Amino acid sequence: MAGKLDNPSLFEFLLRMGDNTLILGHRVSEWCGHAPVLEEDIALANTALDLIGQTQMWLGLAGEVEGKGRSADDLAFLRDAWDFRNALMLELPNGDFGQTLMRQFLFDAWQVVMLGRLMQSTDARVAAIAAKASKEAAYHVERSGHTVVGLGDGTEESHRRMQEALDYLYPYVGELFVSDAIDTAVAEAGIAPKLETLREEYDALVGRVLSAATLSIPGGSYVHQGGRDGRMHTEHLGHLLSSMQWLQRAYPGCEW
Amino acid sequence: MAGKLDNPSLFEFLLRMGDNTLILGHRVSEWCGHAPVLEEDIALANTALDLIGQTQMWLGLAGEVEGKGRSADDLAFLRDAWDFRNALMLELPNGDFGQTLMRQFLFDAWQVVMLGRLMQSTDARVAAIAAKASKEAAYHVERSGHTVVGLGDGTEESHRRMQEALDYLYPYVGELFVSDAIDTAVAEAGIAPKLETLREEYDALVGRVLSAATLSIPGGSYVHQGGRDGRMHTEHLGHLLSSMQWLQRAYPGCEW
Amino acid sequence: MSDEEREFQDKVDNDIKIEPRDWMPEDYRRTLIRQIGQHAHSEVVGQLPEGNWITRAPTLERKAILLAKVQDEAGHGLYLYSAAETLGVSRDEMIELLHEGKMKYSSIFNYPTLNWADIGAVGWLVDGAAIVNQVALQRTSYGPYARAMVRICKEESFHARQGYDAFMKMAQGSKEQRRMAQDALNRMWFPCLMMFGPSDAESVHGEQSMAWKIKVKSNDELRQQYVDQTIPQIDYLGLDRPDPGIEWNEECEHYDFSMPDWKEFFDVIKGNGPCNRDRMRDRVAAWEDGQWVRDGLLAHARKRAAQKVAAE
Amino acid sequence: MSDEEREFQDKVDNDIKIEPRDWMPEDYRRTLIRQIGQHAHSEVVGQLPEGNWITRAPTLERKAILLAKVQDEAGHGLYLYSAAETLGVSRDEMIELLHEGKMKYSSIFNYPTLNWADIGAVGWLVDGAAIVNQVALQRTSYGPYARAMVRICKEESFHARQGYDAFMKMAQGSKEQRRMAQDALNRMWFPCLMMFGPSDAESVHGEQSMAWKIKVKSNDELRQQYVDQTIPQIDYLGLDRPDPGIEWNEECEHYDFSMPDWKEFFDVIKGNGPCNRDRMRDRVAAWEDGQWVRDGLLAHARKRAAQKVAAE
Repeated sequence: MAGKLDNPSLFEFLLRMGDNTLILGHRVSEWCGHAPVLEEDIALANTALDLIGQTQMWLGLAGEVEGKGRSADDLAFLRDAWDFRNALMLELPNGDFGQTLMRQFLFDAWQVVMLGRLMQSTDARVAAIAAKASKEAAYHVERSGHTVVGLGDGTEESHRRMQEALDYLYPYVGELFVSDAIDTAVAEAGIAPKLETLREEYDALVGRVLSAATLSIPGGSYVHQGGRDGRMHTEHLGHLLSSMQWLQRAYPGCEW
Repeated sequence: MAGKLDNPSLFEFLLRMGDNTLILGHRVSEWCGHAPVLEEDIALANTALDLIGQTQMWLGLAGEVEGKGRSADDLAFLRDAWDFRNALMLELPNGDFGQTLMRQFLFDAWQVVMLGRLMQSTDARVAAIAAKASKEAAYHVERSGHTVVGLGDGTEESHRRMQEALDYLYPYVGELFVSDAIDTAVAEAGIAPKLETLREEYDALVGRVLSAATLSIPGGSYVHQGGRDGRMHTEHLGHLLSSMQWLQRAYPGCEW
Repeated sequence: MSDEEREFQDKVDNDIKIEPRDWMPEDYRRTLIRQIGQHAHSEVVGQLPEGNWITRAPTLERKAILLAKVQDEAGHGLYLYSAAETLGVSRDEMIELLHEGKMKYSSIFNYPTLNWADIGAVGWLVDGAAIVNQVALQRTSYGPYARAMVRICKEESFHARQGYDAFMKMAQGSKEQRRMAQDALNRMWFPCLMMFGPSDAESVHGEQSMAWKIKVKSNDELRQQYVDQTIPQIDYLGLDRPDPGIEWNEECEHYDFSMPDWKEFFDVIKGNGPCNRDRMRDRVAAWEDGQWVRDGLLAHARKRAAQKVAAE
Repeated sequence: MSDEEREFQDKVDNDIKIEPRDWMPEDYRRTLIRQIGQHAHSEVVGQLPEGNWITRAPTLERKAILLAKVQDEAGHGLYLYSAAETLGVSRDEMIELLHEGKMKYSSIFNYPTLNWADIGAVGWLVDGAAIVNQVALQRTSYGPYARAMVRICKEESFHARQGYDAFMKMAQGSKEQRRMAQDALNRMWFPCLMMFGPSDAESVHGEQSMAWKIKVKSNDELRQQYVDQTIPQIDYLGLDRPDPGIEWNEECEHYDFSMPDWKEFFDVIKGNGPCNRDRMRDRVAAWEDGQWVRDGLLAHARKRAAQKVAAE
């Protein structure tokens, strides 16, 4: 089954998974020491840590599949913006704590559905990573969902801020459900689900939480795209990379 | 006269001059498109432009004096934080517009006094750069001083913000007047004035403007140091460099 | 048609400039305010995509060139606001309308600058497209606008040349630089074609504006002119053409080319471009954060004026 | 001395832990609150210099290790606030006192992290110094504090080993990495020596704290112990010693070393350290920006509780 797929497509798919966690992990790590309460500092560091761990697995496998001897670190620290394949939502600046948690929830919900399916992948390596990551994702979505509910159904101000965050972020969600040729090829090889098929479960989960949070999904059907295929990232990614990759760029070829 | 001085000391002196203008020019350029009024967008871009022009001259000469074939660009884009020799004040984040203009004024006033003396340098190359730069500095100090007066003696809020900016920045001013062995050597060779001798003229100029601005110089004698000798920069410089040097670090050896 | 209207149209037809104190139709005035204001806003918002790379300019010289360019653009904004003000609207009013989403700026600035070659492309392709528009507008019927265009065109041509020069360095540079150049060209091409507006068939304000010589050439004419001048430049750089539909048409002696995706164009205008939110958030924040500065300077100026009066 | 005081001191002298419900002198309580609170604040503020490099960690593994470390530190902050709360002060009260400048945190965090080797140095040298203090404090007389120390020491020792490992990579790496390591060592050395406080002769709280076993060893004893254990590690890395005054003293079987500049120490404590302003600005901003979050979560919890009561 998986044999029918050419390696470049699998490589691209793995980048999409790994860049999602890499970039979101980075954004979350920017919070270090600046959370509203100590318990959240711990939770955010923990989330970032899990995401970086998942990145090591996805990009590690990507490098293997590519077969050019690139390590997970090479892929993380030595590609420029156009070669990144994360969904746009994940590279947006953190905004306030509410926006950070709203994004986390919108992504965690996707991860938990996606990883659940990937555990059935015809590629055993993909299935194994998914199995490990899905435990973390289940914990993340519970926590971020809980916080979204608490803040959505909190004070007037916290409700307003969470609704604004949702309005801002929701047009970026659709990108996670649009299959292009790569996604289709990977789905046909049984390696991953067709992204469109995740939507129902996702909408149910997200709908449940947002409703408990007394928040409304904004109207409008426009979907921002361009991250997962690298066609057009936002201006924010380049700045993120200039921090993230600084040492590897300034002192190439060192061991750290 | 200048012959008595070893090149490394002259090199260090030139870095101190050039890094001041490089780093401040960079900070000012961060304002692009974000000033309170269009006229200030123009003025800030113009200031940054002049400072970058001065940087080209100072660091160009520094590279020449060093004699290792490093260009002004090499010095600007390929040194790490510890090799920078700018005064700490200039690498601090911009803060609000008031803080940016207050710093500009506190530096412009020093520049105008310093460059006036450097026009008498025994080193003709230094004197020539100073002559060119001092015209710009005279314009800058007039403009920034004018703005400091306008905002200091404006509304209650603008007064408060300017006083806060002054309180924050003033402990960094002293660094510009403390000679170390390098400064002393350069002064003894007649290349530059002894920094301590600038203080009287500086205090008179700054005192005049701050008094018109109805602002008070804060008490306390503590002086933040460590930038001009590179002993201890702030954490902000590294982040500034990760932006500024990104392309040269990521794509070494290219022509742009 | 009233006598006033007839007299006005006669002047326009005979290429006599309309000046601020002259009588003019209300719609002419409104259309001009919209058009000049939008142009002014574009200069201001246009600082942002370039500002995005000022802090990462790769050499001191490139940084200086870029700073000088954005300084010029802010200056263009000033001339244009002044030209619009001669029509009886203040700069602050126009800025407020922009921030409320009731006035527009050029949609091209809702596209991101993603690599350094984009900065060259903004000078070469974007300013290049602007110039095609603006050269035509030097003959526009409203005097202050026409004169602003003359001044602006000179500086813009300089920017376009500098942009092409910077872009050429990339196109003829390392493999990665060449890739940046091609990427920039591919991304910018269609948005630049959009700068001329929808096809004449669908253009809303076209006909009346032409009659009033607020507009001097049609959208499609200008677009064709731009394509014809730009393709040889692309070829000269040795880059791939950004549109497989581009081909020299012997018959009409123009390049054939594909139209941009007009759905995308209208999406961006409606606020769904890649950077609309960021651009407006930045501008509104700059304006709001700067309120205390404007208030402070104004209060000081008033104190000064009062002291002067008291001293007299 | 009252009976209560005598009984209390007897327990202390016999190494019987004082527990929250036991009687204790007001000064003992106050001193403990100050000391435990300061320690808790240090864990929280201590996230900032490390956070400064989390976004620039050079490999995924280093980033993960650093994230795990700051997570632990925030956890230590939690234990310690809890321990202090057993003395009748709330976490929020202590945070408020910190933000008003009425409580301190360890001065070491007022020094910047300027290169990547600093991150190794924070683990090795700073946590190393903290451990020397904390190992002694495992025997402190106040039960909750002593137990928190046991738990914290385990994790800190792990951090110190990881820090040394990261530092070794730098010391044994490229020329530039080695330079970073030496630079970090030189900058951090004296501030680390300051972590043990002024010389016993000048220490304000020393004697009474020793009698109460809030303090178990003197500042100078602890500092000497730290120097003695650290110099061989420096030598092993092949780095230059950061103080020319360091020399093995055969006679007393300890290293001689230079004292730090105590004027600098008191300057930093007074708020003039390189990062005091930044650290407090960051923490206060985090707290203030987070007010709506704490309020929102609290309001939600109350609604939930009310619903639960109503349902019963």
